Formats: sequence, structure tokens, C-alpha cells
Amino acid sequence: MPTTAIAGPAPDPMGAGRTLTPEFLAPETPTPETIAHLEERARHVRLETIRLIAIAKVGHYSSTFSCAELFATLYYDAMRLRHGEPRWPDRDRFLMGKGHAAVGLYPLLADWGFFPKELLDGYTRLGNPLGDHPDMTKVPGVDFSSGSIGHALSAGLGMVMGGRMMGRRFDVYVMLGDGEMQEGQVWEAAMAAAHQKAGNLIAIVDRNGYQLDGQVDEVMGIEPLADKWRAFGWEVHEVDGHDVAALATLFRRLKQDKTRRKPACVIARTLKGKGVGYMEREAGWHLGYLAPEDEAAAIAEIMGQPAGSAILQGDAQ
Amino acid sequence: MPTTAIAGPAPDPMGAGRTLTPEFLAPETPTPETIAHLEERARHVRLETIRLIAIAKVGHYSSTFSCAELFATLYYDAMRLRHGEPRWPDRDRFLMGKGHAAVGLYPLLADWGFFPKELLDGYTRLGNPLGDHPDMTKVPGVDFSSGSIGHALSAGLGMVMGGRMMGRRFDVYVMLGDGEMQEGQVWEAAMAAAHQKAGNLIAIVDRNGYQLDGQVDEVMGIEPLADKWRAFGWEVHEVDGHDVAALATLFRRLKQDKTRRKPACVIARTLKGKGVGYMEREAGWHLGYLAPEDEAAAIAEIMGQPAGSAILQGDAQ
Amino acid sequence: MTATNTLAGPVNPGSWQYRQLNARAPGLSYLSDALSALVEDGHPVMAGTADLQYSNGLARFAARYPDRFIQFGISEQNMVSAAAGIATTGVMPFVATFASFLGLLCCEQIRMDVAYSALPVRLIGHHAGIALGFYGTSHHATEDLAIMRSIAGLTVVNPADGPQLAAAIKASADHPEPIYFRIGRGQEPNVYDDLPDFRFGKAIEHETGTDLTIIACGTMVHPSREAVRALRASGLSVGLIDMHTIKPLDRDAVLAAAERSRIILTVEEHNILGGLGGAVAEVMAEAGTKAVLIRHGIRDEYSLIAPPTHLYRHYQLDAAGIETVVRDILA
Amino acid sequence: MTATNTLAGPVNPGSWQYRQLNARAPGLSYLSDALSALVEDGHPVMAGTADLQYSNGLARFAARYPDRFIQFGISEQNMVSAAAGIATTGVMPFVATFASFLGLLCCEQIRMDVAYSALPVRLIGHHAGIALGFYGTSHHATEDLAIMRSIAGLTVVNPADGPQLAAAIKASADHPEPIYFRIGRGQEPNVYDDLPDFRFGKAIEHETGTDLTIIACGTMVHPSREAVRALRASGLSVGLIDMHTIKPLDRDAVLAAAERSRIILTVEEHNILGGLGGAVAEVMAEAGTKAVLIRHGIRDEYSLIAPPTHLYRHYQLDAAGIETVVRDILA
Ligand SMILES: Cc1ncc(C[n+]2csc(CCOP(=O)(O)OP(=O)(O)O)c2C)c(N)n1
Ligand SMILES: Cc1ncc(C[n+]2csc(CCOP(=O)(O)OP(=O)(O)O)c2C)c(N)n1
Ligand SMILES: [Mg+2]
Ligand SMILES: [Mg+2]
Repeated sequence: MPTTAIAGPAPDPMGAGRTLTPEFLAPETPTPETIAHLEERARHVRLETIRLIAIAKVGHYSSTFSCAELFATLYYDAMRLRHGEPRWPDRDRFLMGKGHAAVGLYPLLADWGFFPKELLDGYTRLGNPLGDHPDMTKVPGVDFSSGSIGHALSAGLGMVMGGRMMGRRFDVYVMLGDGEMQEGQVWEAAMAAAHQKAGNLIAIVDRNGYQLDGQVDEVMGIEPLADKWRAFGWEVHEVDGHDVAALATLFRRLKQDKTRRKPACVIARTLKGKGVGYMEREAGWHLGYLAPEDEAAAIAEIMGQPAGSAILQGDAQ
Repeated sequence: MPTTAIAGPAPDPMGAGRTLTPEFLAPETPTPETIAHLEERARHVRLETIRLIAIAKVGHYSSTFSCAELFATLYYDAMRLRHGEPRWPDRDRFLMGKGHAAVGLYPLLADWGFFPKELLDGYTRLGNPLGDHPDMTKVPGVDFSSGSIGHALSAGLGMVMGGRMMGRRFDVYVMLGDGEMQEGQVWEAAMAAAHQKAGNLIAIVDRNGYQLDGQVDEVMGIEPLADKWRAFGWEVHEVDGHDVAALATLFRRLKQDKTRRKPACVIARTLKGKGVGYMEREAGWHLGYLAPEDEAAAIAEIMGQPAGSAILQGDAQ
Repeated sequence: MTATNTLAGPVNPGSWQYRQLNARAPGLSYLSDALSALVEDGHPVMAGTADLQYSNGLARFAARYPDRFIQFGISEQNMVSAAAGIATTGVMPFVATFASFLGLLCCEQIRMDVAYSALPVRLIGHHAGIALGFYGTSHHATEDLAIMRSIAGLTVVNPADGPQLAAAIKASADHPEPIYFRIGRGQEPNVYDDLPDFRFGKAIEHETGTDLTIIACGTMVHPSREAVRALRASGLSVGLIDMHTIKPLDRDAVLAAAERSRIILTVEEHNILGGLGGAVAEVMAEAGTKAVLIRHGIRDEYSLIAPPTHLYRHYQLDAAGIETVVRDILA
Repeated sequence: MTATNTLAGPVNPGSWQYRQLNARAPGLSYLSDALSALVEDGHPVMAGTADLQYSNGLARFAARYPDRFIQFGISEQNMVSAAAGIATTGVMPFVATFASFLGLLCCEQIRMDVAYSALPVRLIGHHAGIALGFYGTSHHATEDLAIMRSIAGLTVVNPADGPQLAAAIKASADHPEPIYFRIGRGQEPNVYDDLPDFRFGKAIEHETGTDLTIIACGTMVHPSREAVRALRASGLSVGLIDMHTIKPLDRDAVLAAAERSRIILTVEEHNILGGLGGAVAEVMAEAGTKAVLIRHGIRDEYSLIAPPTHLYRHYQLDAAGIETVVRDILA
């Protein structure tokens, strides 16, 4: 794959004064074409999320928006997959501790030919396999079922151990919510993964700052998060979770580093609701529903247009 | 309480090259009389442990021996208790994550007049309240039932929160095993305690290096342990868990520091089986039984006599 | 207020987000209001949840009594064990989360720290059964009654609606045992008026019948009542019992019904193994009643996903479905 | 070897420590040996435990196949979820810990990651019931059958002894569903000879009788058999069924016994609510059998503490106790 060096630290779109560490500027950076493609795929995730939630009439908008770039980068750059072969034994695995963002994953699995795209249109309808949380027994391409927050890292570790015994080498990516850090089982798994030197296990924390009841720091503070993972024996990387170039670079490096004996934790700084202004500012959009007019405005904003007049009709809530 | 300054760092009986930090040498140090008393009480714990296990015909020798000085210092120096009043609402609380060491606690509770000493003689017999693990519904003075490793820190935090609401100020001491660090619920509680600024919650880790199946580092490594607690928002103190002077000094300081807003974790470096040579060297004595002759030799060793001839009759196992 | 572009939110009345849940599920108010009433009566109540204060409506209680509310974040097990610790200090803790997490994830903490320790903790498992529809199995709880019923020293209550929940919470102030309350999603129609009579362990007989008696609990009482009305209107002698307390079970009510009716039909939003049906089966088999038992509910399988009402229809757990089940039995 | 003072250990044959458990509980070998046999037959077996390799005897398997053994430390929930992950790769994982921790603490992980995910994980809950005597309630499991039975898609087996466990493990190689094996402490006398016939869901009839049939499971089969011998010797017509599979339950065996006998007595080292007694009650009540059911076991209470054999005597769960229970019933 051709590589292009990035000239300097990428600007931090979150404006929090963070800069990307040199690691993210290493040779293995994606081309502008790749970057554009990943950005387009992230937009696709957001648009499909809106479309599918409109069918269900309730869904997890902002949880999915915060990890759209993560989904895109993993499924179109980082992971080794085979089109149409969801059960290829040597594929990389992807698990979601935050299974409630599955609505953003399904379109990508359909795109990979793991199931017919038409299934998406029946999202959450009786008899359809696609629910709010992913079910591995029903949905080809879902590597593990979830919905009960906190199990996924353990299951991912199990895949590493099983792969080791079966003599297969694949990487296992586990995406976790930042609220999920409060579940004890995550730390059981973290400790065990370090003990087992699970170098091919990669945890990704979607550090969007919010959980159901509000700001993570107010509900149940989890900082200093990087110190926690380090103290549990992990190699820690912090990255802007909406910068596909930085993400792709980091995941490529992690994949290439075959000598790593520690599992790696990627703390992805994100915005919950990223892409739709009012969602970025209102925790409640973890779960909700957009009536058609509001949906149109959200779509317009995601497509890069200034938010439409519908939003200006009345007071903000 | 009169105080005596210790001249210099106390020698480290574990010979591991550790020295006590200046904190332990602060003014509030116990008198030589107190030290002698605490040491005598720790011996009492060990001797009673041996006596009671002989009744049960199986028990946790080495788990109890490692925390004998902790028991003694807590119950005869650190904790605020009232003789004969196990339910005094303002008493300090003591909980055991490692409930399997309760055999060493019962004699102290009897000593405090919480129940008749004669009950000890029926340890584990049908109808007697004293079992291998402590049961708060049966044994006056037991502040919380345990046996399932990992719950105690949560329950202790609950006591802090309840006391706060009821306007009572007491300290809550929770003794945890080092193997117990592997239970995720411990970290849930640790995170929550820091979030709740539970300054009157004190966790004590009996860092004896062994769990049931062997060395903690081999079974499931927990280091760097102090870093873990710190990353979870706790103030951490490391201390020689067999040095009653150091322990008493530390616990006194922790009690006096009413400004602390962080919970405090005391990592007590101990020897599993401390006091009986072969137990210190053989992990199997977590659970076992000593026939009368071996028991006599163990008692002799604890009493400070060189181990008797019984031990030399045959081969070591 | 002048809305700027970036601050503006949705404006259409059909749009809603999580914090507005209470408006969409009015039944959510009962829990908070019943707890507030206890506080007003001078009881040392404390409430807690695990990152679900809008789902169970405790946000309402928290706003009113911030010092009596504890937010545990996503750590249900810590919450239950901590509630037990809280209870040792004389406080009366109520902790709430989805029934799937309370009744299953915290099952061992409930046994050890709450029930075996005999501490008066009140556990509220909400959105029980298949109420969370297309959230799927992780969020369904069709095992919790069986699990909680196996735990000694625990009272297990499955109120039919908000008013009965409120009555049960009021009654709990004098109840010495820990209690597991199993409730729905706050969108169920009410069966009872405000604060109906409530006694732990005392079933409520709505109708008596000789052909068949339905024994229902929780969310199934309302559709069962609708079904019974229709069945009686067409001349069938069908009885109905609201078995709100699953443990201790009202044996006398079961035996009286089994004496009177040829058939007992249990209806529950739960696996037909081990829950209400299982509890009634134990009484009937031991008494050797002449009546036979039929259990209606989730037939030992993982529910499909779909919106809740679609699932109730699919599994014949709505009024029409229950009516059909009874007609088929009596045909 | 010349023993020096500090290195010397106990020398008296009566003294023993944890690592010597296998010698004291010979039944502990069956698990490891059965797994080793699977390995030898070419099955991709992996075993794991949570800091209890001497308690369940897996140390023996670990010594033989270190690469097929995973030590999880004291983190049972991580173990169960990881086992599910392992199973996705084609490996057949067996994970073991005390039944109290497996069946209760890990209940939600078992439902979500194992049963709902339909992964062929094998769960071994050992020292079930009150086998851990004076370790007390934390280590007792008198709820696990009720809990596991409520979980869809899980096979629940309670072998009577080591040989039957070995036979069930052998049979499990071709069993598509996840399995919960509930076993004792490895000190039970054997009921069967080496590798007896075993079919999941097919009960074993030891004796038939018209007065009463005992349906027992697990550790209660042996004392029940002793009791039945004595009862029959004194002229009573008492049958005995080993109901090793609690789920799926052998309905036909229950109904045949209920047809033949006036009374069915279930005997289990478990709460009489929801477990074997509950499962049999469901079948009997639904069939409307003429026979009545009596459930013997732990009567919905927390066991006293005492050495196990004292407890079995106290709760009438030994041969003499079961015999007395039957005589009292038939008196
Ligand atoms: C064990 C468990 N408890 C509670 C829930 C309910 N729940 C769903 S999403 C959520 C908040 C998740 O927050 P976070 O992990 O930060 O994920 P985000 O959506 O912000 O990415 C909660 C509490 C759950 N799914 N599982
Ligand atoms: C939840 C749980 N799992 C397993 C056990 C069995 N068990 C009893 S003691 C022990 C080892 C404890 O080791 P550690 O915490 O280091 O305590 P120590 O005895 O060394 O002080 C284990 C695994 C238990 N009691 N609880
Ligand atoms: Mg979040
Ligand atoms: Mg230890």
C-alpha cells in the first residue's frame, strides 16, 4: 500500500490542546484517497444510522456517531477480512462492548457481502435478524453477541487464546464505551490479557465523555484512564477518534508490530453525537428519535451543509 | 495516648531490602508496651487458629498467619470499638474480602466480649455460629458476611455512604487478599469509592504473594499493584504487614487525617504462613490439616522456640 | 430564546430524546413518587441506580432528594453489594436497574449480601420480560423470577401496574425481608386505581370460574383481564387471579382455584420453566389437585426481536393472544 | 533427604495440605481423566479454572496438557465469557469452579455469552449443594439447578458419580448445546462402574415400585439407592430413578413413574424450589397425574454449617434420612 508522510501534527479538531504523538506521523500513513474514502464511509455510517433508526423509531444516535470514524477505519483499512466470507477462520475479529452502536456496524457488514443489503430495510422488525444489539447467531459477520456492557473484552481475550491453540494468527479488536470502564469485568479481562501477553488484542475506548445518565466524569469518574490501562499492563495510545488519517496510521502500526507482547489500548477521543451539532451538546441523544423534518436537517448537517432552516423554526430544547 | 519516637527505620523482617517510609516514623508511634501487646495478640491469633482448625480438621492456616499482625493492630490499636457492644452504631467497621481467614478473627471478637469465648470451642460444629467464613447474622461482631471473594469493598463503601446519610462518622476497614485483586468487583468498588470521596474507607491488601493455586504472579499477575490503586484514585501506603509498630503508626495517622478526601489503600507486604517455617515456603498450606504432633511443633515455633524434633523425624514433603 | 445554528435542537413534536422518557412512559413516575412518599413519612430511604435514572424514572426522585440518591454508574454488582452495606447502617436502600442485569448479573450478590445477610434491601428490576423488544436478549429478563425464587429469604413481587407497585413499596416499609420487585417499562395500562390494597403473599381474585382460572402476574394481569372479560361475555366460566407475590406464593389461592376450576392457566412474561408457572406447578403437584396446569409464557427460548407490542402479539401475550390460548384450550 | 529445621514440613501421615487434595478425594480424578480421554480421541479440548485447580482436580489435566490449560485466577466471570470466545474458534472449552460461583456469580455470562450465543462451552460446577459444609452459604449452591434450568438452550446435567460424569463428558463430544455439569466434591461413593451408558435426557431406572418412586439426582442417587434397598427389603414397593439430566427432563420417565406409583419423591441436594422437584412438578401438574409429589431437599433456607456428613444427616439427605422420610410418608 502506498504511503504518504503527513507534514506535521494534525490539528486537533476537538480544540482541547492535544496534539498527536509522533507515532501517528510514522511512514505508514494512508493516502489522501484512502482518507477521503474512510471519511465517506464514516458519513455513510451516520446516514445509515439515521435511516435505520427511522425504521425502529428509537435508537442510539450519538453513541454511533462518536465511533463512525472508528468503524470506517477498522472495516475499510485496519482489519483483514474477505468479502462474502464472514466465517473465514483467519479473519480479524471485531467485538463491541458498546453493542448499542451496532446500527452503525450493520451497513458495513452488508457492504462486505456478509448478508444481503435488503435486510437493513427491516431493521428491528419482527423476524429480521438485525436488532439494537448484535446477535452472532442471527447476523453473519457479527463476531460476538453483545448488549450487556462489560463482557466483550473477555470474549475477545478468549478468541486470542483459542486462536493461539488452533495455531491461527488474527487480530482481535474490541470497542468499548467509556462508561463501560465502570464494569469490573473489563478489568478482570484487562488483567488477564496482560498476563496472557495477548499482543494481538486491541481494545479501543470510545472516549466520548458521556454515558446514559450524563457526563462520565459526573456519573462515575474514570480518569486517569490511560494510567489505569498502563497499570493493568497495557500499551496505551491516545488518538483523535474522528481523524481517520491518525486512526489508520495508528492501527496500521499496531498491526505491523508483531513483536508486541502487551495488549494495546487505543483511547480514542471523540465527541458523542459527532456530526450533528445539537447532539454533540446534549447528552440525551444517546437514545431518541428524530421526526422526519429533524432527520432531514441532521442529514443535511452530516452531508456538510449548514444546518437547515427547520432547526431555526423554534427554541432549542 | 503517649507516643514514643522510633529511632530509625525499623528493620525489615522480610529481608527484601525494603525500608519503611518516613510516614511510619511520625510522632504518633506506639509505645514499646503497646508493641509488645500487639505482638502477643498476633501470636494469640496464630495459636487460636491452630487450636480451632484442629476442631474443624481442615482450615486456612497460612492465609490467617499472614494477617495476624493486621488483625491485632486493627482490633487492639486502630479501631474504635466498645467492649460488649458489637452493634454500637458509631463503631469502626471491619470487613473481610478474604473471609476464609475468619478463624483468626473470632478469638478477637470473643475477647471484645461480643460473644462468649466458649463458642470458639465448637468452631464449625453443627449448630455453632462460627464457620470457615464469617456470618453476620449469626456472629455478633462480624460486620459483614463474606466468603465469596470480591464483594467486601463494595459493602464497605455502602457502609460509608449509609453512615454519611445517617450523619455518623466511623472508619471502615476492608481487608482484601492479593488474589482478590483479580475480581472485577473490587475495581468497580475502588472506582466508586474514589468518586464518592470516601476518605473514611481504608482498604488493606494482604500482599502475601500466594493464592490458592500458587504464586499470585504466576496464577494471574497483579503488579504494579500500587499503580493500579493510584490510577483508581486512591492514596496508597506500603508497609511491612508483620511490623506491628509500623502498622499501628500508619493506621493512627490515617485515622487522624480527617482532611483526606481520597480513600486509602494499605498494601501490607506479608508472608503467607508467617510464623511456621515450612508454611512460609509451601503454598499448599492455604488449606490443610495438622495432625497433633505437627501441630505441637508449629505451636512451638510460633511461641518462639526452635521447631521441635517432631519435624525432624522424617523427610520434608 | 434565540436559537443559533449550532445550539439548536430538534423542534418537531415527534422528536424526543432520552431525558424526555418520563413524558413518554408515564408509569415511570410511580417508583419515584412512592419513594418520595416514604421519605415524607419519615423513612430513611435512599435510592440508587446504575446509569439508568431516566429509564426507571429515578431522575425524578434524584431531583427532589439529591442527597438521598446515589449514582453507581455501570457497575450493577457494586451497586447491590453497596446497597447491602448501606442497609447495615439503618438506611432503607432501593436500587434499580434493568431486570436482566439485576436479576441475572447480580444474582450472586443478591444471594450473598442481601438475602443470606438478611438485609432489608429493595431491588427494583424494571423492563422485565421482553419489554425491551428489539434491544434483544441481553436486555430481556425471562429468567429472573425463577432465579430470584430459588434464593431463600427473598420476597419476590411482580406488581401488575404502577399503582400496585406504589402500594407494594408503601407496604414494604414494614416488611422485614429483602424484596425483589419486578416491573415493566412504565407504558402498561393500569389495572388498579391509586394505592390499591396490597398484602405481600395475598393474591387478588378478580373473577372466579369453573372452566378455567388464569393465574397471571405483572404485566400479564391487564391483558388477562381483558381476555377474561371477552371470554366471560361469550359464556365461558373463566376466573382470574393476580398473583403479584411470586414468593411466598399464596398457596391457598392456588388450591382454591384448582378446587373450583378444571384447568389452571398461568400467564407470565417469563420462561414457562421455573417462574410463576413453576411455582404454581409445585403447589398443585404436591397437593395432587384434580385440576391440570397449563403454562403460558415464553416457551424456553430466546425471544425474537421486534417492538414490544409486536412481540406480545407474536407470543400471544396480549389480550387477543391470551383469549385465543384459552379458547383453544377449552375448545 | 535430610530435613533442615526451616525447610521441614509435617511428617505425620494425618497432616495434609491443599495440593494433596487429590489423594483425599479420589473422585477428583474423573474430570481430568475424562478430558484427557477426549484429547486422546482428537478433540480440541481446552480446560480452565479460576484458582481452584486442586479443588476440582484439573491440576492433573494441567500437568499432562499444560498448553491446553488456562488459569484464570479469581475472575470467574472473565473465565466464562472468555470460554465463549474460545469456543468461537473451534476449541471445546471446559471451565470449572465451585458451583456457587459458576451457577450464581456467572449466571448472566452463561446466559448471554454461552447459551444465547449457542456456543459449545462446557461448565463444570463442582462442590454443588452443601458439599462445602462449614464453608457456609457463600460456598453452597442450592440454587444453581433452578437458575441454570431457567436459561434457554442450556443442557443441565447432575451426574451421580465420577464414572457417570466421565460418561457424560465423553457423550458431550457430540452434543451441540452448551452444558452445565453439576458435580460433588469427589468423595462420594460410586453408583456406577466405569463409563456406564449415558444419554443426555434419558433417565436411568434402578427399581420400579408402586408405593413410591424416588427421583433423585447427583449426589443423592447413592444414598437414595441405599435407602431403597432397605425399604424394599422390608417389603415396601419403592422405585428409584436417577434423573441425571435436569434439562431436558425425561418427561416419559416421570410420567411412567407417576402412572405406576402413588407418590413421587424427588431427592436433591438443592432447594426444593425450582430445581429437580420443580422440574418434576411442572411435568406432573401439566399431565394431571394421579400420583402426588413430595419434594425432599433443602427447604428454602440457608443451611447450617457443619462438616458435610453432619449436614447430610441433619437434613436427612443421607441413606438413613431418606429412608426415614419415605417411611414417614408411607406410614
Ligand atoms: C451491563 C449493562 N448495564 C447497563 C446497560 C444499559 N446501557 C446501555 S448504553 C449505556 C451507557 C453506555 O455508555 P458508554 O459505555 O459510555 O457508551 P457510549 O454510548 O457513550 O459510547 C447503558 C448504561 C447495558 N447495556 N449493560
Ligand atoms: C469468588 C470466589 N472465588 C473463589 C473462591 C475460592 N477461594 C478461597 S480462598 C482463595 C484464594 C484467595 O487468595 P488471596 O486473595 O490471595 O487470599 P490469601 O488467602 O492469600 O490471603 C480462593 C480462590 C472464593 N472464596 N470466592
Ligand atoms: Mg460514552
Ligand atoms: Mg494471597
